[in-house]
Amino acid sequence: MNNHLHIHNLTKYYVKQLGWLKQQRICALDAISFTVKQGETIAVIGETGSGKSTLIKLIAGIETPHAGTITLNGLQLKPYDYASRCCHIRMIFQDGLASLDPQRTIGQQLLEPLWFNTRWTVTEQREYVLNTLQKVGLLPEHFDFYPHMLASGQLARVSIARAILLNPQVIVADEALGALDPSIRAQIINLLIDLKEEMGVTLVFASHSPEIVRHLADKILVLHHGKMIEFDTTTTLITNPQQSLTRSLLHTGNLTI
Amino acid sequence: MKTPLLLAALSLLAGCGPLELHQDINRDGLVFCSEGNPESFNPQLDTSGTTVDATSAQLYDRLIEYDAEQQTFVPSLAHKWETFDGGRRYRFHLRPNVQFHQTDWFTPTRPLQASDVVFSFTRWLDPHHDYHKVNGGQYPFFRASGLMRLIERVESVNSTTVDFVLTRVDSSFLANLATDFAVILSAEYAQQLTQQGTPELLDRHPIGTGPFQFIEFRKDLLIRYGANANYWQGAPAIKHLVYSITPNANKRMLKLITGECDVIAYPLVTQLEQRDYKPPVKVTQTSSPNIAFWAFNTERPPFDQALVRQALAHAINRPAIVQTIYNGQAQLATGMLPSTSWAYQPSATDYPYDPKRARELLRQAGYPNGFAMTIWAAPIQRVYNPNALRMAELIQADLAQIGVTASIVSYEWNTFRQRLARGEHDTALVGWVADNADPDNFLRPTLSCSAARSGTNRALWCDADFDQQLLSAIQSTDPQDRQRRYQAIETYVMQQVPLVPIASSLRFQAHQHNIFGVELPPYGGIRFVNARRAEHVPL
Amino acid sequence: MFRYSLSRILLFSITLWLLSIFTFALNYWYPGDPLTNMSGVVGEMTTAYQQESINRAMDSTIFRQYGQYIAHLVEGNWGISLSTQEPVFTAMRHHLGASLELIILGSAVAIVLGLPLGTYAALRQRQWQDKLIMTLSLSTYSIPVFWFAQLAILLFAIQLGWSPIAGQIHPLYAIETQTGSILLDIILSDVEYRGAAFINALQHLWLPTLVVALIPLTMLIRMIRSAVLDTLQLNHIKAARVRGLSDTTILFKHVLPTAIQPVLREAGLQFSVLVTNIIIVEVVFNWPGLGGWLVKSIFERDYPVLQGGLLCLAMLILVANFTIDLLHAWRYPQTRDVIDAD
Amino acid sequence: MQTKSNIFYQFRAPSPRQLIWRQFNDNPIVVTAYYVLAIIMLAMLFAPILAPYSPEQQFNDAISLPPAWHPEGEMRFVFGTDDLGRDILSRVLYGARYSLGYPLLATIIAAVIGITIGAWAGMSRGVQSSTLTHFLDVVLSIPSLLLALVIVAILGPTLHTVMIAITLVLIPQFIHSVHNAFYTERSKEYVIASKLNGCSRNYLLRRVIFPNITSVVVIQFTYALSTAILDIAALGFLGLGVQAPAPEWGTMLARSMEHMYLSPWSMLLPGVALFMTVLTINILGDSLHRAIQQQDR
Repeated sequence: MNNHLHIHNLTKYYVKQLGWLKQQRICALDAISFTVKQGETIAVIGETGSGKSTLIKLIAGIETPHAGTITLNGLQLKPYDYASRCCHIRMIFQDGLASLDPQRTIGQQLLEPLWFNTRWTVTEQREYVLNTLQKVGLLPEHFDFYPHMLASGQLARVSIARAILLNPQVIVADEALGALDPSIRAQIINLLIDLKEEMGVTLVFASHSPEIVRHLADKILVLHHGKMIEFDTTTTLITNPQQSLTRSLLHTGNLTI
Repeated sequence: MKTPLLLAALSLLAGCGPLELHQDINRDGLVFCSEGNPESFNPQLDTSGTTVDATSAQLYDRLIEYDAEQQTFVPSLAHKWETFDGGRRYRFHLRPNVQFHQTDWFTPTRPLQASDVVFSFTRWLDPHHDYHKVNGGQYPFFRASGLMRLIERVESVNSTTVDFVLTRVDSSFLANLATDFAVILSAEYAQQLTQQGTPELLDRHPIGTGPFQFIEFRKDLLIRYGANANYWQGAPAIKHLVYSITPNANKRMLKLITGECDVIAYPLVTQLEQRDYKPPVKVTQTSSPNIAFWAFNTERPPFDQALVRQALAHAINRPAIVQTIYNGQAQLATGMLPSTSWAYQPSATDYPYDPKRARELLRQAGYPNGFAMTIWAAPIQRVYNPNALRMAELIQADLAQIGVTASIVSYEWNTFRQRLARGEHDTALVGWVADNADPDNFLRPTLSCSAARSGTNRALWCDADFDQQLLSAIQSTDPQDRQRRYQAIETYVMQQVPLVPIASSLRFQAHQHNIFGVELPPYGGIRFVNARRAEHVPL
Repeated sequence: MFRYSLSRILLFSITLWLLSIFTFALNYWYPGDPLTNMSGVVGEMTTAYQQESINRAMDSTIFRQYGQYIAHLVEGNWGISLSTQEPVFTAMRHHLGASLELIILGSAVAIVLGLPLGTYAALRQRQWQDKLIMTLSLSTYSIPVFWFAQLAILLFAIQLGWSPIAGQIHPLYAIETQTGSILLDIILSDVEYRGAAFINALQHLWLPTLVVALIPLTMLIRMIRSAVLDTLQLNHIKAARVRGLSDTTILFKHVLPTAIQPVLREAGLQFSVLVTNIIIVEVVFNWPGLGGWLVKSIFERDYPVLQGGLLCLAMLILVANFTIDLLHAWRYPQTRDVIDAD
Repeated sequence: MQTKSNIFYQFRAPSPRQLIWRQFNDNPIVVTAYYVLAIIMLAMLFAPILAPYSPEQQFNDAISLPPAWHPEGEMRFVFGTDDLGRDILSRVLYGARYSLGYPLLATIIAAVIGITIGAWAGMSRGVQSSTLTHFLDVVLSIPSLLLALVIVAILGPTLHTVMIAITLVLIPQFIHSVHNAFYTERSKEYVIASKLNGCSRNYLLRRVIFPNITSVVVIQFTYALSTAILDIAALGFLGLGVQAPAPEWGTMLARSMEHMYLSPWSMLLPGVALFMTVLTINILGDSLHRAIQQQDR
């Protein structure tokens, strides 16, 4: 299916109050349009403050755009309509600990999306969560664990488990792997690749790390001050970038974390 | 660890300092800790003991005085008087050269004259007088005592002679003139105030002829008087007289012990007697014609039924009240008249403590399950009742036994009296201090119809039969006949019980050992004119 | 700073406005006649009442009545007392002076004692001195003020005789009331016994001041302790230590200035606790201040006085908070930016 | 504290709240406070069984009797009698209802109302400007006792009025703290994650956010309770609270002031009872606060 995820003219700005009536608009995203095919992996790169996070949040539905539309399979997604959006688009959070409720066990939180979006019985839901835990490389015991008892790698796996629970078509991630140790990061990247293969899911992620981008992405989207300055396949951009910024972003090596 | 350090510093502060200077100030001053704010600075306007204590004997003089020991009338502002027309006209000759107070706001240009006397009396006699309506226009004593109807007119014969013309012959006239309420004001001052357009100051910044003159009044805090250097009997020994207003009886007592007060009103005598004090405190007692009672508002149901009132009278344990509240320093009342009165006879009808009988009476009256009511209790002590609130609690507990739910109501003293006068209460714990020795003075101001109108009849009881009996009793001249008649009245009152008499108490006053000459006249008030502080008193 | 002050002033005015609406509405909620409650004029038939009714637009809309109410307030015409017939505003000024005297002296004592004690506790963290100070402060914080005041009177005034029982000064000292604050009045007066009067006033003053200071003191100790502990963790303090500065220098030059900042802010919000205590202490010590005046007016059903006392106390708290806010922003500019950024 | 070694042998791991509770229980002072409060509560509930006499029974033969250990005291009145011959111990036991029970009730009502409004305000958009927060700050700086006094002045001093006044006065405090807590909590990532899970608003409110602000609510509750107790006692002390003959502690203290010199013991028991109650509540609130702070570190 072509035009799987279509983003058109997406705009977002923040307002800064500068006095009683004076306001200044700070543009975070300026009329971004692009299209993603099913199963593709898109990396969003750019300097700090270029609007990477905003783009991811807009697609995930955390924030609402001031203009523009997001269309999935020809169906326009409405803001605030979490119930229908969450079956198609899921997000992997950057900070595993902060994105989990400290007061409830992993299992309880993983049951949550199923509880609201399926009509399965409790045992079925529980079974499915246990399966998913195994799928992301965790043990069934972890079902009864509290977030603070897990290591960062395990937390990342929980985040991934939560993202894939509802078999979404698109998964978005914002610096999901940035904070992990290199060894664990490798494991998680491999896990993501495996899952992608298995589920045929579209992945849109923002990252600082050129290695991850090169390793994972099919296409790269380069943002600069809220504007899309380049969008092409990874190979094209690595070998023949049009902008000097792209080059520097993709070749800074390990300096950015 | 902080406290001792601080205390050391502060005690140092308290210890040193020019104490001689403090003693200087102390020497010619006197602090009287009184129990409340006066309602006004003119006793014409108010009968409350607090107002009388604060004003009558200090700021003002009367035409004549009553000497309780000799039982005669003695000259005061009038140095002699005579009667004409068979006792319907009294002529008073005024003392010459009596000066009014000279203050910041008034300088008298002339001594006391007949016009001052005329002004002082016509103010309340004549409803059309310019000053009649000023500051409320209520003259409760004169209305309740019948003086308003007794005096036909007051005339000045010349500048030193005044004539009083009466409507009928009445032997109580002189006694009433000698009371604390018949004070003489300055007509010149009134004139000055009228010109200034501030007539209400007449009773707030008072001018009189008395031994002390007004300096300042700070509500809830103090009244400050200075000696009147030109007093016609000679300036008083005390130069500064301060009333420190301390409504809490216990605080008054403590202030006496710590030396903050020189004289206190209504001491808790029983408590004082239980302890020895470093600075010796002296307690004096005088007999006082007073009665504490529990008045029912007979205009309100169910208290309009005599049965209910009788039931409540039976319900309360009066001997226990006398024991607890007065510590036995009072006499259980059997009627309105105290045992010291010449007309006294124990009444035939009495109400012993009998809850069973009370319940039975209530059932007959149609309240088998009781009812709810309020007991109004004075917030401060009076001569007749050292602690009305406590008494109310005792009564509350007694009433609970017969199924009557009582709640206690109390306001600040002046508010309390105003509301009582408006009849907002169900029942009230109040009392009466007689202004003279006549038995009539116990009954007429507290229970007659005219007293119900003027607001001193707390039972709001108006019984034509009773009024008639009272009138015939006062018109009788034979003492034995009068005594019989008063007994009949007492019995009638006790049958109807518009109020339950509780006790009559002694009057006490406590002062520092080195204070002499504070006088408590038996019929109310307190006099500081002869008070002095002795320098060295052997302990 | 200017923009910050402006926004604070706006907020302050809005609060005052709401307060005035509240007190205006109270006149209608109290039992009795609204006009009497507002102005203290009694007797519906009298000319004074009718004149006042016209002045205050009582037959007009509620909005005009409110307008007149505000106009009267601003003019200083707060009605007359029902019990003394004296203007509320004049009486209020004297009572305010007496209350302010206690408040200022109490806060001063609290600061003078609280600052070193709190700092000391922080420096001796988890040692017995710290534990003692903290236990004491938690216990005193829980003492009901009226009970404590009674105990203090019993001990200092009656048993030891170090202090009189109540009042501002011995009543024989004829000090004219000008400000209401007794010490100021003595200084302003022209009586010959000023020295003796001043000492006598101090003897009366120290005990209520101490009682008033107690609760703010314990709060201050706790606040300063935790603020100092937090500050000691900061990097620039560690850096100063590494640089080899002496402990005293670090404490006075670096730790305390930083630690005061959150305390100042908290202290403003705790001002109301002080005022609560003032109300009770004034009643217990017969202090002629706003609190005792207000409580008495409730007993006397003297609504104009009650209104005056309420308005004055509330405004006192608002002004204090406002001042502390501005002071805080002036001293610590970074707060302004934080608030601006909201 | 998170490294409890036996964690894997347990059937269920302790939740963070349980951890706070455990740490809380490690402190002997807290445990003491806890038991003292429990004893006071029990004394309040079982006052009719424990009290030797009725609180209103007057013994005419035993007016102002000192406590039993005093040479003049009698064994039948352990803590002495008051000026009407009523047993002080019985009065203090019964008085706990007025001085602890009613404040507790007022606080619970205020908490329910305040939390509901606070949660609503915290969840709805628009009611979140900093101006509102500052404004609420300012309004709350008016002392609760002053507001209670005004309400009593309007409605007259009865038990009902005092209850209404105290409840009304406490509500804004709950709104304020709950609103603030909600406001900070709802922008946290785990709430967003739950939102993205498609949870209903109700679920989000009750099951996701609320368990995380319980500690704030509990601290606020202890604070409000001690305020309520002191305010009711202060009103009673000023004579504007619960009326006689109810044995409310503040009223008893006001009364004892009248006998301060001759019978100082009459201010002992009610004062100590009031002090202990407030102290234990403050200790519990304070330690809870500290336990949470420590966990956050």
